[in-house]
Amino acid sequence: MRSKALALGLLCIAAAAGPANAQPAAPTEIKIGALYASSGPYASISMPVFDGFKLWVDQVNASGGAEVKAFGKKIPIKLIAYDDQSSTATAATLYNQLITQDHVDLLVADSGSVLTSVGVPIAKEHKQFLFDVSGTGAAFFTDDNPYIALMADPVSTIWPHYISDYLADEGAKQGIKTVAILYSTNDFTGTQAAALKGFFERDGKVKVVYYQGVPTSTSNYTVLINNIAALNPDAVLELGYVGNDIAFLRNLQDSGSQFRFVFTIYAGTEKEEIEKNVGISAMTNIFSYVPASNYEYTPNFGMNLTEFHDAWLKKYPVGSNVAFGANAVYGYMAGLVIDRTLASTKSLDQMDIHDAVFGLSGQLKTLDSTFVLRKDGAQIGEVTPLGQLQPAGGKEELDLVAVYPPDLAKGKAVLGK
Amino acid sequence: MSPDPLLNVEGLVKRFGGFRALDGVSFHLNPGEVLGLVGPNGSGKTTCINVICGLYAADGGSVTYDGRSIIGKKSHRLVKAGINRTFQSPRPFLSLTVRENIEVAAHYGDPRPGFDIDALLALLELDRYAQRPAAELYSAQQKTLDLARAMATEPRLLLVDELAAGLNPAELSRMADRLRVLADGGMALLVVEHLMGFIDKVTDRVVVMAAGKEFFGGTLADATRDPEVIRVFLGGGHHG
Amino acid sequence: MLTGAIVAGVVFGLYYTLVGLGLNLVFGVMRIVNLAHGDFLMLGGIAAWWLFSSFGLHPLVSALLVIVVFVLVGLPVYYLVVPRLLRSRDSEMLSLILFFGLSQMIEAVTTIGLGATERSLPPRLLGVGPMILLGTRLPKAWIFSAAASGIAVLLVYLYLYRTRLGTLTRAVMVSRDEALATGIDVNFVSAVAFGISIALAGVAGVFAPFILGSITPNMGVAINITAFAVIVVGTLGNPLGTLLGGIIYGVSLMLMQTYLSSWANLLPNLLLIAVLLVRPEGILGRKVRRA
Amino acid sequence: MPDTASEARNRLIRRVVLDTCIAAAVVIGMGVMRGVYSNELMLFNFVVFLALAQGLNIIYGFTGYLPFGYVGFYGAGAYGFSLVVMHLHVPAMVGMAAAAGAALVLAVILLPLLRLSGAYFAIASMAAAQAVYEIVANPDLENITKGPYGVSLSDVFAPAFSYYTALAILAGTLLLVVWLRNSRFGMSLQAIRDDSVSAAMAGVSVVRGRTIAWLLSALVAGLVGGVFAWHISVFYPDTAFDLSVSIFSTVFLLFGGATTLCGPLLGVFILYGIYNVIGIAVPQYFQFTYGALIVLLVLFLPNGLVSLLTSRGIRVP
Repeated sequence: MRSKALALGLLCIAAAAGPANAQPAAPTEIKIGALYASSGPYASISMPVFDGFKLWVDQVNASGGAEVKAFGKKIPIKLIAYDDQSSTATAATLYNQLITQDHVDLLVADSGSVLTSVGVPIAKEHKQFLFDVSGTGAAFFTDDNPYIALMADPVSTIWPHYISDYLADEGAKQGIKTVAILYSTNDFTGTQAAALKGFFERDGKVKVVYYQGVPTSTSNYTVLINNIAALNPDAVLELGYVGNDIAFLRNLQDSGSQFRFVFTIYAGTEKEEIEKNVGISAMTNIFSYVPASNYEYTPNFGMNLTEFHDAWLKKYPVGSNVAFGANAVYGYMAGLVIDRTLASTKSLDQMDIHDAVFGLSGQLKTLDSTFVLRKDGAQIGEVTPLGQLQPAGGKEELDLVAVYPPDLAKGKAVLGK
Repeated sequence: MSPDPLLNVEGLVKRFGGFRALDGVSFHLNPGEVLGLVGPNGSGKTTCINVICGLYAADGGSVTYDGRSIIGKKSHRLVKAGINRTFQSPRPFLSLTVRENIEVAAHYGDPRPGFDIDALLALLELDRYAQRPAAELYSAQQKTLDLARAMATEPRLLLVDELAAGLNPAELSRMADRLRVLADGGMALLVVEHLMGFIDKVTDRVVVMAAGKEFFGGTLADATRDPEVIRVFLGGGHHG
Repeated sequence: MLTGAIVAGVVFGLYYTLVGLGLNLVFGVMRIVNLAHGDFLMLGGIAAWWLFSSFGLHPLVSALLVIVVFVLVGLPVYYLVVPRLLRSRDSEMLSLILFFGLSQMIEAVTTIGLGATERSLPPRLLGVGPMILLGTRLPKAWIFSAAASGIAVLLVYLYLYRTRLGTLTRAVMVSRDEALATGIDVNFVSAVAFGISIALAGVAGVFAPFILGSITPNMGVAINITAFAVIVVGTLGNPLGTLLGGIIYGVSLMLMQTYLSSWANLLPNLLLIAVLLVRPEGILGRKVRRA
Repeated sequence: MPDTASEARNRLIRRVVLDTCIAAAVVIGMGVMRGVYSNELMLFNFVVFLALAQGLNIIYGFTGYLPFGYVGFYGAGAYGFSLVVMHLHVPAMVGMAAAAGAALVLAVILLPLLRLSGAYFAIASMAAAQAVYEIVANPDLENITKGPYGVSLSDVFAPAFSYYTALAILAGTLLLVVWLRNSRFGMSLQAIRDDSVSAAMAGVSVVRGRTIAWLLSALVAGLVGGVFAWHISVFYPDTAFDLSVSIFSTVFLLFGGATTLCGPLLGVFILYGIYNVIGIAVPQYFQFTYGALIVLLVLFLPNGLVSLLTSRGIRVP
């Protein structure tokens, strides 16, 4: 009661002080706080995200600023970004710094679950809305926390369902009966593996004959591949980070073992980087997710993939040490969400921002497909079609061709003998 | 010979790998007596001290102190029971002050209540350096500090390992006097030493060792006339 | 599966012998722990990547070049740091900290210069496809790396036991003070050993893309722990014991991967602790326990 | 000038008063700062490292053992806290007791490591911390530890309460160090560090002294780990067992100067202060600067900042 009275009083004073219907004075800039990791284990996913995000910021500022509905004009963006160097302790301090010292209007998390995790309770505690770019940890999204939404990456359990759908549907028809799942024991790949195992068991079409976790730091798979080969499964799914996939694909080729269906996450998601490291031949006919960086969605806002890739290459020419890939798209995508949020939010109040972000759900279509939020903030709209790295017209090139589900497919899957 | 010696060493054996550093040494020591342990380098004198004070575990034989076996007892327990030692090269606590060096020993070494640290420092002429870190002392002063640290635990048996080495004649003579005073007060001393003059001045009796065994016991004067002793010292190629 | 794991383990372990060999040589001669060893390994890998991508140099050629350059780099690093370090009160302990600092510097410079992404060499350079060894299919690159490791061990053996400088090196390993007293130029002998050690790390780095998949600036720390486990198991200070340490490590890792895969990373740690506690002198060595 | 027992006693009293005042100033200062400066987590991290550097001081400064794996106790504390809070739904204070218990149990298990010397001990303790991490983070134990998927403790989240608890832990740790610096027991530990054989010959039980120091040191890290888990409430095993926790604490301790009360405090305030100022401004060069600082420190100032004074015969509290 008292606070209401107080607020009313303040309103009266404000009304008396200024013109009757005036908005609060428009700020000279919109402060966006962000973290990135320039070194350490998460640098290789964090830097492309950050560079993608910066690309958006520069573009917006070049056009005179972001359209902010609350003030009815364009306001330049000031990006306050700190380097957490992949350390969660540092990241926690820096999230706090952005909120309490820099008083940023919008807070963007570092990429990946580990560096996002420490920001979640801090943002909630300070009632600051967190734009979670790609921290997919299931524990982040709870109904009692309105201060978070996942921008670009779907939650881990959503990712893999097209794999199991494909194998249970097309695969089973073509005689795939057994599957081996080898995963790295971390939040991201572990949850996907567990989800996949659940799907296979639920569908009952394909039998899981091998299900093993290995430490994320595993750098050689020769014996593991030999062990899997001894069980003679039709399909092999290896779920790991970039380094794992590089080692796995190299070892798989070296081992000479053949499986009818082989899946890795990053063969497609970070196709350029994997290609540089394992070569074309080790990747031919490997299945993978088709990330937004390899699939032309039709956006209703922002650049499409080709335009974005061109803009990227202009800003970060080849040789500038930043790999183009899905993470770059995610960073840009987070910018697009922020762009639309500012264009629709009633004020910079964090709950209004929450409402504005959730208001975009189902409406916003970008180069990263449709943005849909579950009510706890988890991303469920972005889809990850199953793709296959098939030889392109020229011999020395691979195309990541979406092969499943049928409505998104651009080609047909080729199963090994 | 007094009926019950303070220390009785019987057939003591200590091996390092295949090497028998002590090969069945036997001797005894009475309260108030100073026993010299002499022999060429490598004859096992220091090893003998190290076993008695609990630094090394014996591989055979017996050591009784005050009528009880002390084989296998930890060093700090033996210190509390009244056995202490000095080292060939002094080993004070370099980062502590002289006074603190003594305080540690006086606190943990269980001397009688009311033990007077200041008196001990004055007695050994260390009082002037009491507040200096031990690291700043000269070698001779550090040796004195070593002795003071041992004395702060009020030992009944003191094992003295080559105290004389590195001291000048004046310091040497003062050290000898101090050890005699201690013995006259009832302390038993086992003195390992190369300097025969020092041994002569301090000891009542000597045990001569070679190759981990004792082979002579008696006064130093007798020892110097013993042909076997002469052969060992001169023929062994090592000279003390 | 059992024979497969053992055969693969021996071959894989031979590579880890190469990884640990230099670290152990430095420890044997200088009684210091080079915590930047893994970072020199990383630099070797980066060098091979750069030489290949810029000049198309084959990694086996790069390996020879790396040896020469790294020995030359090792000498000044030694003279800048080690003699002063060895004069300090607790050089063994301080070396851990000092070289950790160096490792941070190397990682930082590499990250600033090259970014944090994975780098590798095309697998085809060392031959594609498997080789059959005792019924087990192994990558050709493994065989190459194991062979390189074998050659390195042989050369280190020949150096230590068949050359004058090697004899002096062994004298320094037995006792630095006595070697100094007999008039040996201990610093020069040690500097050469340090250079050789860095070169061995560099060569291991050249093969790293083929064994470990890729090279990243921050890979050093993990390599160090494993390398330390290998040399402790195979006797610290005895470079040739590293052969045994590497093989034991390789075989047990492969057995773990086969039968208890998610626990495989526990292995180097447990092996290290167990050996230190049960037999701190290593399988071949002398006592290091505190009195 | 001869030094007598009564002078020594007076000097001791003066020292204890001075040391306690310094400790109190730090604790009160950090308490007041919370009201002045709003980046609470940065302050909290300061408190964490102040306590950890002193905890490490207990074992390294006073006994000469440098555990590279000190973070193992911190992680054990964090998970001790989290496990009882998650599974038994007990209040946070019970969790803190569990944190202390977990660290102590780990310390007892690792007691045999004290038989190792110097670098062997340092590396073995690091391997031990890694081993604990591998166990905690193993997905096979997901039902117990949540494996690699991280811990969420939103039920007990209480930033203010946990901050003051951390301050209390810091206060206790500082008093512990004051006691060690001025007590016979602390003196006996330094005696052991200087020369364990001589220490035994002074009647000091070497094993007992080292064991107590080891347990106290582990207890501090365990409590700090527990309060960290409480304060931060969402974390992954990588966070709780981050090796840089050990490394930072070690560098702070060495930079300031071990065995003193002020050394580690200076180390944290100066270096972590620089880290937070420069680290934010020019991060890419920070790791390099830090590494270079470590190298120069070891080469030119191995006994830390305080040795600039102590080497001139001036006692630093």
